[in-house]
Amino acid sequence: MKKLLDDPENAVDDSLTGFAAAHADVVEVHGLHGSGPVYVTRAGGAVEGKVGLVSGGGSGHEPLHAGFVGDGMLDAAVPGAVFTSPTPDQITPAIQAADAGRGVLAIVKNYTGDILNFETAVELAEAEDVEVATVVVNDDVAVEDSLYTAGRRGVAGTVMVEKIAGAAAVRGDDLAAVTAVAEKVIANVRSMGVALEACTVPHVGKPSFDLAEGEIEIGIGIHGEPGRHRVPMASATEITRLLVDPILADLDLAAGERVLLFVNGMGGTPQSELYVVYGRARTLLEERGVTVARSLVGNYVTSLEMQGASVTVLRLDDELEQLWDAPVRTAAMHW
Amino acid sequence: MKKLLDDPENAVDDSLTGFAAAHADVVEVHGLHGSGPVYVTRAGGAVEGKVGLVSGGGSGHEPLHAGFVGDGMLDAAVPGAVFTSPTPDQITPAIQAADAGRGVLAIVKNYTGDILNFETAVELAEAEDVEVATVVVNDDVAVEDSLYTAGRRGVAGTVMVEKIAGAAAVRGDDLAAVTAVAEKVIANVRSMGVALEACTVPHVGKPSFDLAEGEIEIGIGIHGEPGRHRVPMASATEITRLLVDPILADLDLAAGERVLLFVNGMGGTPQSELYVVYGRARTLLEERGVTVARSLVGNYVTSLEMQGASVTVLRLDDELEQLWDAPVRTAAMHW
Amino acid sequence: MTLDAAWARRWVAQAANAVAAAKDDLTELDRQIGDGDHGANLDRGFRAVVAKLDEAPAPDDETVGAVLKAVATTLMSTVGGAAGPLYGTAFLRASKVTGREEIDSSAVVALLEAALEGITARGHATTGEKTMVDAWHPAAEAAAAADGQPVLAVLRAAAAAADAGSTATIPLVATKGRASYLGERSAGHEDPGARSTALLLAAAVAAAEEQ
Amino acid sequence: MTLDAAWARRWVAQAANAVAAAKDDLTELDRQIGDGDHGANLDRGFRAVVAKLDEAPAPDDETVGAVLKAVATTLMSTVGGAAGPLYGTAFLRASKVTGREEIDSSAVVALLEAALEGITARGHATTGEKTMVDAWHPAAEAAAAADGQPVLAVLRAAAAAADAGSTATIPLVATKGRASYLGERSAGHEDPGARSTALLLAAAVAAAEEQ
Ligand SMILES: Nc1ncnc2c1ncn2[C@@H]1O[C@H](COP(=O)(O)OP(=O)(O)O)[C@@H](O)[C@H]1O
Ligand SMILES: Nc1ncnc2c1ncn2[C@@H]1O[C@H](COP(=O)(O)OP(=O)(O)O)[C@@H](O)[C@H]1O
Ligand SMILES: [Mg+2]
Ligand SMILES: [Mg+2]
Ligand SMILES: [Mg+2]
Ligand SMILES: [Mg+2]
Repeated sequence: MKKLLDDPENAVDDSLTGFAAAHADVVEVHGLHGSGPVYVTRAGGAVEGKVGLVSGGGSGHEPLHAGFVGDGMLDAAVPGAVFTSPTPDQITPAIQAADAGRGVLAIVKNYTGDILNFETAVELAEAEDVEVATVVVNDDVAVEDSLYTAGRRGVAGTVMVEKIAGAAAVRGDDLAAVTAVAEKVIANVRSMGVALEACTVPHVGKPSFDLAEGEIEIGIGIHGEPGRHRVPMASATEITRLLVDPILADLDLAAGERVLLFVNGMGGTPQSELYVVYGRARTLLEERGVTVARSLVGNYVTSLEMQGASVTVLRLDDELEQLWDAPVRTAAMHW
Repeated sequence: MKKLLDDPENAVDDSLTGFAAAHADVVEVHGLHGSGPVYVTRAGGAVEGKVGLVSGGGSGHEPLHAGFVGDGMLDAAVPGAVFTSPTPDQITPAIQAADAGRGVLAIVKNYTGDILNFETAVELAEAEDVEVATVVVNDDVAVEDSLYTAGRRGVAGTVMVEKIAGAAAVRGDDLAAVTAVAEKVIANVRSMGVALEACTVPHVGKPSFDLAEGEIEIGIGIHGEPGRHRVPMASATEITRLLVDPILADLDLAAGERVLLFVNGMGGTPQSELYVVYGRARTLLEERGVTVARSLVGNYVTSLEMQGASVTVLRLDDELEQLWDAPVRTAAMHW
Repeated sequence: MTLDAAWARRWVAQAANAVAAAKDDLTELDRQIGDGDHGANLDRGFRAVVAKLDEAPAPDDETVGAVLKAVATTLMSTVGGAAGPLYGTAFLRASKVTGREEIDSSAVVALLEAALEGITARGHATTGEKTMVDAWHPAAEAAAAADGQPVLAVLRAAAAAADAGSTATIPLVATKGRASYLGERSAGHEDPGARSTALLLAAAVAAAEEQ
Repeated sequence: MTLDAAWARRWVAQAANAVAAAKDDLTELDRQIGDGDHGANLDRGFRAVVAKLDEAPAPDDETVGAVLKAVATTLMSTVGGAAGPLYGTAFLRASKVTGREEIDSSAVVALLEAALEGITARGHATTGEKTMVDAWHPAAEAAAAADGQPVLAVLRAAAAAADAGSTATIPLVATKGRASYLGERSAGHEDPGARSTALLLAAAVAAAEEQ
């Protein structure tokens, strides 16, 4: 394992220290270096008159979530240890910091650990008289959704939920309305990912799974877990089809519909390859008569230095388009 | 080699096709798929009354240069084959397309191939009555600058030259003035890089150099060339010092000066590690009494999926700060 | 023989040692079917628990429940992931039925049943889903079956059942927790949370044997 | 014996075959001390040259110079990198001194000298800097020394000198081109451009031998 780190145990703290210094105009990082539980808020604190937005999860997915704290998106983010949900004593103060009196929406990715820790944290925040609503993002079509399983995972579609709900909050929506917008995004966003190479968690020191030279993992999550199945290495066109087909099957898009197409890099794949996948995915959508009205390509929800990508499709309507286009000013997303 | 590509020979074309589709509001890609020599211009063409800016070089450094075409930065970019300078028949039409009558500045990274191909292209453009000035970026302190060598390479500091000269052109500067601003940036920007793992050129199919498990390359360029020397793997703090010390020695910064600190990822290193390096580099600068007034952290000048990073320091003055802060709207840089 | 707060503290110390020793093994189990952090998470948590308990000297009238409550809150705020809230809740519920200075074998049964109830209340898993429930459930059952026997025998029965329950997760297909994402590919691997449960109960036995 | 445009076309064909066959070797040389694209770049270029020359039938009065000019412009617009403009200029200069239907041994000497001058005018390298100049320079010198002998002998002398010159780059420390960035680490490797020069001149010999 070769990484630009000092003590692997302090990797998250050291990285957040640099992040805080580089983006002091946008964010404030609390509780670093043992001075209390770690969480990140927008510089200047909660925005008067606006519903607050909080998200969080394990670290290692940068820029998610701290990179999305700022005007038009999140008010606070809670980074756990690498690939490990944060704890309630981090989440609760983040929720409190995000509250400006109109309540807080907690955006949680669907993992048992995230759900359980947010549940406790929300209870504690409510006990401090903060009104909290929770939405659970579960966009990963690799995982079958069933009453008898943990359900679909929350992956790259989380960016769309955070951006669009963030814009709804800026628009002045109340907590119920912001929550409804977030739920609309969740209902209409689906993702699927592939890994060409695994990643290595700093304090573990070896790859999260072992892939042979000619093999790839289809249907991976974002925590270095193995995927749904392993297939022989294939062309970008073939791999993209393996990602897009299940999304289309699940979203049931009709010709004439408009979508946002998001190709997300897992961290170690160059941009040039992401654009190849984007081009192929776009063609598959257009062959169905679907219009790609908005696009995003880049490393937004990563798994450390994993090589691979995911494709996310969000069904758009006028409202979602407008909220997507609304200004945003965070460390990692800016327009 | 596992890459998200179809035919490696078409990798650059396929990637540019996706890029063009994803960013049709910002750029136009010319000459793809054998319909002529390839180059990229801003959507809508040259801006009336503004000096044009053109840059180019081998592909594989994305988002450089095409990702920096747009308002406030480049008017055209010329992508060669992977790590191979583009040819004059690509560069000349790009220069012509960037010309709105006030002349064009060509920003060339200091490599024999880039210099030679731009030289010929500029001659041809001048024969078509375009006024052209050329600046050569040579920020890499890993390479000794001497009359008897090819001189220092142009690496990540190119982003600063393109951004700041681009803002000067928007400000209304004439060709001589834009050139002078670019030269000022070049005179004050220095970089140094490290590779933890090499990259693999698609049509070569094996790593550009071979590194043992415990070794890293210090003083690498951006074309997968080996570096100046190979050292044992070390901590982020130690590695950052190996990058920052030669920069400081060369830039001769005095206490009280203000700088822009840029930590650039080579493509395969996660953002979290870049922020660790950023934090360490910032500390080293601050220990000298230097103020970090502006920051940039991310993958801007890459070497495919190479693991590693470079540190760039630009000495600032009021003018450079203002030009850096000026609005920019490109695929890869936006504020 | 009854168990007192000193036993609870020894349990914690034994558990911390056992988790530290098994850290890499637990992580490797989690790497196979999860995200490879279970060992590191628990180790971080139990080191924090030991530090917390070492901070202040125990009051003379310390109860078993007070120790278990400190374990619970510390695990909740330091472990994260799924295991943090699950073990946290388990110890919290256990602390509520053991608010005495000395506990007998029936109280040990109640402790294990409360822990199990806490875990299923939070995680909504039942037996056979390849989770730590597959270790806690047989442990609580075996303890109940041994009720009335000496506490050491009750604990030993529980620990043995947890160990067997954990081993029995190997062929299962996970339907809860992160391993469930693997579907059929989760079969053939032992559940890390079930294994760590077996370690914790073995530590409880060792702590009682020292008495 | 003199050389005509048909020889020049056979030269191109032989060169293209030689480059295609040596593509991986040239790339490997460039990978050691450069950026690993020299083989691919030249192969792309010579395939384009062959295609260009195949496009239209040769006019009856085609000159050697006309063929070399087509080579020059095609290499310039398809090879890129350092080698594209350097080889392009070499062939362009060579074309200017060979604008005849038949060329004799003195013209071959002039061709090689013009090529060398083109390369040094563009690249500002002299001998001993570990570049293609270290193959072209001895080639032009050897040709001049053999001036007056039959053309085939002149070409053979040039090709042999280029080959030896290329081999002699191995111990050199590069001070021009991309290999110069390696400093001392560039010693111990053959320069890819010098090697490709030796291949091109060997192809010229083979094309003349066919006549
Ligand atoms: N719903 C659940 N009910 C009971 N136990 C669960 C549940 N989900 C996960 N677990 C347990 O948690 C263990 C994983 O813990 P850990 O690796 O620390 O958390 P994470 O899965 O968040 O990385 C699993 O091995 C399993 O025993
Ligand atoms: N200044 C120069 N003068 C002469 N030849 C040069 C010069 N610079 C580079 N070369 C030649 O070019 C070769 C490299 O060509 P190539 O790999 O195609 O270009 P690049 O270095 O741009 O990747 C070197 O091996 C060397 O022979
Ligand atoms: Mg985890
Ligand atoms: Mg090259
Ligand atoms: Mg885990
Ligand atoms: Mg080369």
